[in-house]
Amino acid sequence: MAIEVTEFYLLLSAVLFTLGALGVMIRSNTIVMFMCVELMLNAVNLTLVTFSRQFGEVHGQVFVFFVMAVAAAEAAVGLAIILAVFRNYFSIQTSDVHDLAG
Amino acid sequence: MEELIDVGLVVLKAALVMGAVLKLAALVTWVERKASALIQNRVGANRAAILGFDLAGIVNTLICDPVKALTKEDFVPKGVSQFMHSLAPFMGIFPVILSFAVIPFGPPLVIGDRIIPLQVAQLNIGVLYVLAMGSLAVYGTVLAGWVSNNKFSLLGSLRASAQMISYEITLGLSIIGVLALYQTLDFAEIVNQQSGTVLGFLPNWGIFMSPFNVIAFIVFFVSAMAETKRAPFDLPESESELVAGYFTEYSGMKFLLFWLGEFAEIVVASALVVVLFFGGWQLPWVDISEWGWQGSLLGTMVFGAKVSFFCVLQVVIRWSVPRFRYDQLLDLCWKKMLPIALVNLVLTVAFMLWMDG
Amino acid sequence: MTFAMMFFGLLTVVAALGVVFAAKPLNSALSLVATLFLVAVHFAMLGADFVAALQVLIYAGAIMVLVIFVIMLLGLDEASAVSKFKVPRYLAAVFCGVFLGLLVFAVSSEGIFPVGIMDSVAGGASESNPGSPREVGMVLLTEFIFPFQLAALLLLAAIVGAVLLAHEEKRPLGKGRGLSAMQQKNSSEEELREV
Amino acid sequence: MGLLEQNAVLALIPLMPLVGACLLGASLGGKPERHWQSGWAATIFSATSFIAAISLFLKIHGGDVSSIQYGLWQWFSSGSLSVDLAFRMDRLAGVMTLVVTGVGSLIHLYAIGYMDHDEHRPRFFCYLNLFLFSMLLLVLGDNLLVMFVGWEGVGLCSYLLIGFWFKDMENAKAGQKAFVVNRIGDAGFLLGIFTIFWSLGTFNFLEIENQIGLMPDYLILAAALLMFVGAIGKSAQIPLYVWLPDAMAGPTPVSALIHAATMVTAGVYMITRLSVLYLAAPEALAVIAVVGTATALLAATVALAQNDIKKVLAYSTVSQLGYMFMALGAGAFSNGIYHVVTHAFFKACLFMAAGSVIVGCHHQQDMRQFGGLRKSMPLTFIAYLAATFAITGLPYGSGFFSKDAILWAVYSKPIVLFGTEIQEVLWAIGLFTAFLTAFYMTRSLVMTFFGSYRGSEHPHESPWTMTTPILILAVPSLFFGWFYGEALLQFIGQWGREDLLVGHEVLAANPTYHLLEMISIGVALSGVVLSALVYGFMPSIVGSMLKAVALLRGLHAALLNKWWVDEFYDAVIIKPLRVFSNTIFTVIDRALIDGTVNGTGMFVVANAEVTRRMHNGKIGSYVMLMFAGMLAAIVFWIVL
Repeated sequence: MAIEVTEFYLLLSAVLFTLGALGVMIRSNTIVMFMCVELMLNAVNLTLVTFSRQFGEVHGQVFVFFVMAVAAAEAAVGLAIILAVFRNYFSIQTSDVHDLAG
Repeated sequence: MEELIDVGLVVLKAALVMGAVLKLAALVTWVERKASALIQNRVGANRAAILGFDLAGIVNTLICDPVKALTKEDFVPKGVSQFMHSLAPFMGIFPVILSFAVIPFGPPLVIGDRIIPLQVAQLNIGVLYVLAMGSLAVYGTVLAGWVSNNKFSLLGSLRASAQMISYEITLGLSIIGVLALYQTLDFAEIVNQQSGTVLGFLPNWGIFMSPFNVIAFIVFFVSAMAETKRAPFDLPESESELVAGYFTEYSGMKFLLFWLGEFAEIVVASALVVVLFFGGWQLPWVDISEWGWQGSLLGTMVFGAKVSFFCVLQVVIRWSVPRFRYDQLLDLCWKKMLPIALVNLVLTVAFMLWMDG
Repeated sequence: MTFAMMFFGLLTVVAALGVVFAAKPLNSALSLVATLFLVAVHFAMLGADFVAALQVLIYAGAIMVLVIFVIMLLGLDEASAVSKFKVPRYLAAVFCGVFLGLLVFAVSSEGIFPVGIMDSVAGGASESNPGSPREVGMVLLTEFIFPFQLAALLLLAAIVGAVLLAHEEKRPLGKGRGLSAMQQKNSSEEELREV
Repeated sequence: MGLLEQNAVLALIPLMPLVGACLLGASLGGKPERHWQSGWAATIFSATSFIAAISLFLKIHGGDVSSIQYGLWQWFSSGSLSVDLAFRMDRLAGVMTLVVTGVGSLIHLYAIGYMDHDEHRPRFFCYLNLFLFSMLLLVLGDNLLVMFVGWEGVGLCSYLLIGFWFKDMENAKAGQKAFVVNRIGDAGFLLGIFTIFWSLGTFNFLEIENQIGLMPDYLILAAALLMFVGAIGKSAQIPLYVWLPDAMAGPTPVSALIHAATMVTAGVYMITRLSVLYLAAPEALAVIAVVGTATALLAATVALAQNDIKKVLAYSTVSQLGYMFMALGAGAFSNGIYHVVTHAFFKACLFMAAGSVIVGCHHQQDMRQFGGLRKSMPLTFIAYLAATFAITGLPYGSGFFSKDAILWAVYSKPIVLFGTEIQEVLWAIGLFTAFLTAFYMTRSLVMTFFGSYRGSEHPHESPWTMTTPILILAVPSLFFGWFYGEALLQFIGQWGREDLLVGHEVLAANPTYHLLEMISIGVALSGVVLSALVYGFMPSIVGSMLKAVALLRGLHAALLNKWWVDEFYDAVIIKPLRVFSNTIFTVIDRALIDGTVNGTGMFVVANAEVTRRMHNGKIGSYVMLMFAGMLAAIVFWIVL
């Protein structure tokens, strides 16, 4: 029973993570890319909580807490960057922001 | 069989609470109209009557208004998603009602050997749960403003999102000290701890537990009022500036849902204040938890009375205080309430350490 | 593995698909809100009550509001599911497929990996997950007090950085597709400080 | 706790000059009208050091303790190697410390007067104090590494001070020459240190002394010879002596302090410090004796023909250092140190007197421009006379005792090189050198102070800050050997040869000794008289003789040009080295290394021209590449 639950959630988080990665790769809207990264983070969080349950330890959840803190910081800075980018390029499409193209 | 009874009881309690909250919210609308009339020295809702009885306007607000709203045209602006447009009011009221699930409204009811807690769900993270639901409430507002495709609505929802997120901080921070005193996040446990007296004569309510809890109460109450987006914090929907803010483009029952959600929020805020600071269903100086089903009944009534009091108080405040300017609103939150809440937290913890020796 | 888990798991995957494939950013965002909420439900089902509450409070309640706020502020709800550049999407899909396959094999420990994940966790200690605020808080504020403080510092730095980045110099805003410049500036800064 | 404090004073001895150097260094760029303070400050710091040294020396001299040790801290530690920054003062180090700080303080005082009106005085005194610190580190260090730091420190200070007036290209070149030549010696010294450490695993002197028996003979010989290379460089022996005469480009106090009294004797001190090592390698001792003797003779001959008063003294110093190495080579280390001490007195005195003359004659150094200065500079004359008396080895001057002891030590010990006993040859050469010494010193005395003044500027006596140190040093120059020579030899007897420790009276009873002493006195006396006759009464005879005899003319030219050693080095070493370096530069540096470097750059540029197309500015593709890399890593891990 326990193993099955763990396995199920690991698979679920694998799917979520892959979807997030796919989104980052194929979307060109920075905000959507940002959200896909959040999705990946959540997949990892799910894994952490699953293992936390499997081992009966609370450390995994503590780690999730820190991931959330980092995600919050990331959101603040990332969105501020998106704002700044928009202010300069009037767009947040990655296709429009390519000054560093080789 | 036992499980079935359990599930049935939960469903029953949920239905009961939901109905009660909605009824209470509707009642508050009546109170609002009558109280505002009283304050402004006019008569208030008195047109509709059944057999000549207008029941002081109850007929008008509780029967005629919903009927009118239901029969009105449900107007959706051009070029917006019908689905989103309909989703918004639901997302507004949904978390509000959900958050009532963890509020205990009476002492546990004992029937035979079955103990039925008068609370839909006893969570060990009750307080966090309510806060989380409160943070979800913003989506209805934001979504409504966005799908209205209307500058006034958009402005209103932008204002609302900033305001609600900001005041959520103080809402949460103000009660950390209190929660430290309770040492739990479980509402039932919190209410249980508020029996008896303190200093021999004061009821052992949250507000009397520490000299600084008055500060916490004021900050919490103000923040909760700001969360309900009502005057003096009604910037998102200020009629004189933004027509009706984020629900300008809503009509009929959807509009009523927003309206209802707002009043339900008042009820939730009042219930939270009561549970956290004013003893929940506890009657001062008397321990009613040992009284059996009579105690449960009495406790529920006490709780209702207390909640009603704070609902009325909010309505009175709403009609007495003028609206803030937007920068004043955020200043109040970030530059006054937040520091006060933090100082209060430090003071409360210091008090706890002092009490422990 | 209960029926509820399956049901909510399926919902989660559907919501995540919505995040990735929704044409409009706002729909993506709302899908993500749903996903996050559902993940919180999973957390709760796994016994991690505290983390579940935090998930809703922080992710759904704060971060996503911010995202939606920015979307609304910039008026960016143009449908643009596909990159204008011809990034070979099928290649990305192949990568992701391979990756997912690897992960699935890893989880089901079919002998591809040197150490199967499930083999290594099979001897897990208990099935009850200690996830109440008291338990998590106890560990957080004792064993992890230093990282905890560091996280606080990180957030402070993020706030300052966000304000600095979002702070607008005294020059005219572009053809603001959202709202008037003053309004945006005022609220956006206050908004970002929240996180 | 008295002992502890006493020991802490030991650290104070090198520390005071360091503090002085730091303070003076920090005051660089101060107001010119305050510059006069710098000299006094430096003098006070070195005098404090001297007083501290006396207090500790009395402790040892009284026999309370045989040595004083004080460790500051662990310098570094690596594996089994652990080196402490520690000091140790035994009898030998005590004597050296007293000489260094005592003579050093006097020279500081002298420099106040000498460097008056120089606009860079603070820098000068900063270097001077820094030198004192390095020298004390060298003397007091309780292990080879601390000594090496001091060794390099004095080299550095020597370089800085020789080139003190670096605006003159000649001075800067002289400084560089000293530095480069010293580096050759230092390399040998360092290799010697490595050899010892490799074999014994320690740098500590005491441990080296205790464990020397564990060292295989060939390593002992190698270490001894390598260390001797260091001594050759530092103490200006053949073939590395060429820097010392050029070093006279520095200010005269520097010549007196560094290039006469202290630094150049560091080699002697070092070999004495490691006497156990050298006693175990008689072949090395023989080499030292031969090198010392050869140096003494060569330098003395060159000194005969020099006209620059400082050059005369410089070659005289090289020659005297040769004597010291003769003593070391004969295994009479204490006699070497004895000569170091007396030499410090009279040579410092001579240099300072010469400096006084130079200042008095308005920076004229050519002896042909002097003459009759005894009237205008009586105090300087007295001191120069006394010091000359001492160095010529006339009876009962301090040089007489120390030099005769060396000659006797050489004569009385069989020195075997390649199976031949050569001690008598060495003795004879030493004796001849003594004659030469008497000759050229008297020559310089006569040319400077007697006769009539030949210069154009009006000479004048120097200020008291200059004459006082000279006169003070003149006293031990005359009387040190007479009163304290025996005591000193007994005091540091553990580094001496037992057969020499019996005392002067016992030795005098030996007829051979007596005879040799008489010969020595006669030789010295004849040198003085001959020189005085030639230069005092018949100055023209030299010129006419040179004209008359072609052989003498050639010899004189050779001497005047220092046997063309510098030219020889230039042709044999420097020029080929230049050519070789140039070849290396064009072939290896330009073509190979530069080509590689530039080629790398061009390769990167060419590469980037291709790979930059990967940076297309599309974040999605970056992410995809990253993801692909991650996948590749995972697959690689699995396949592994």
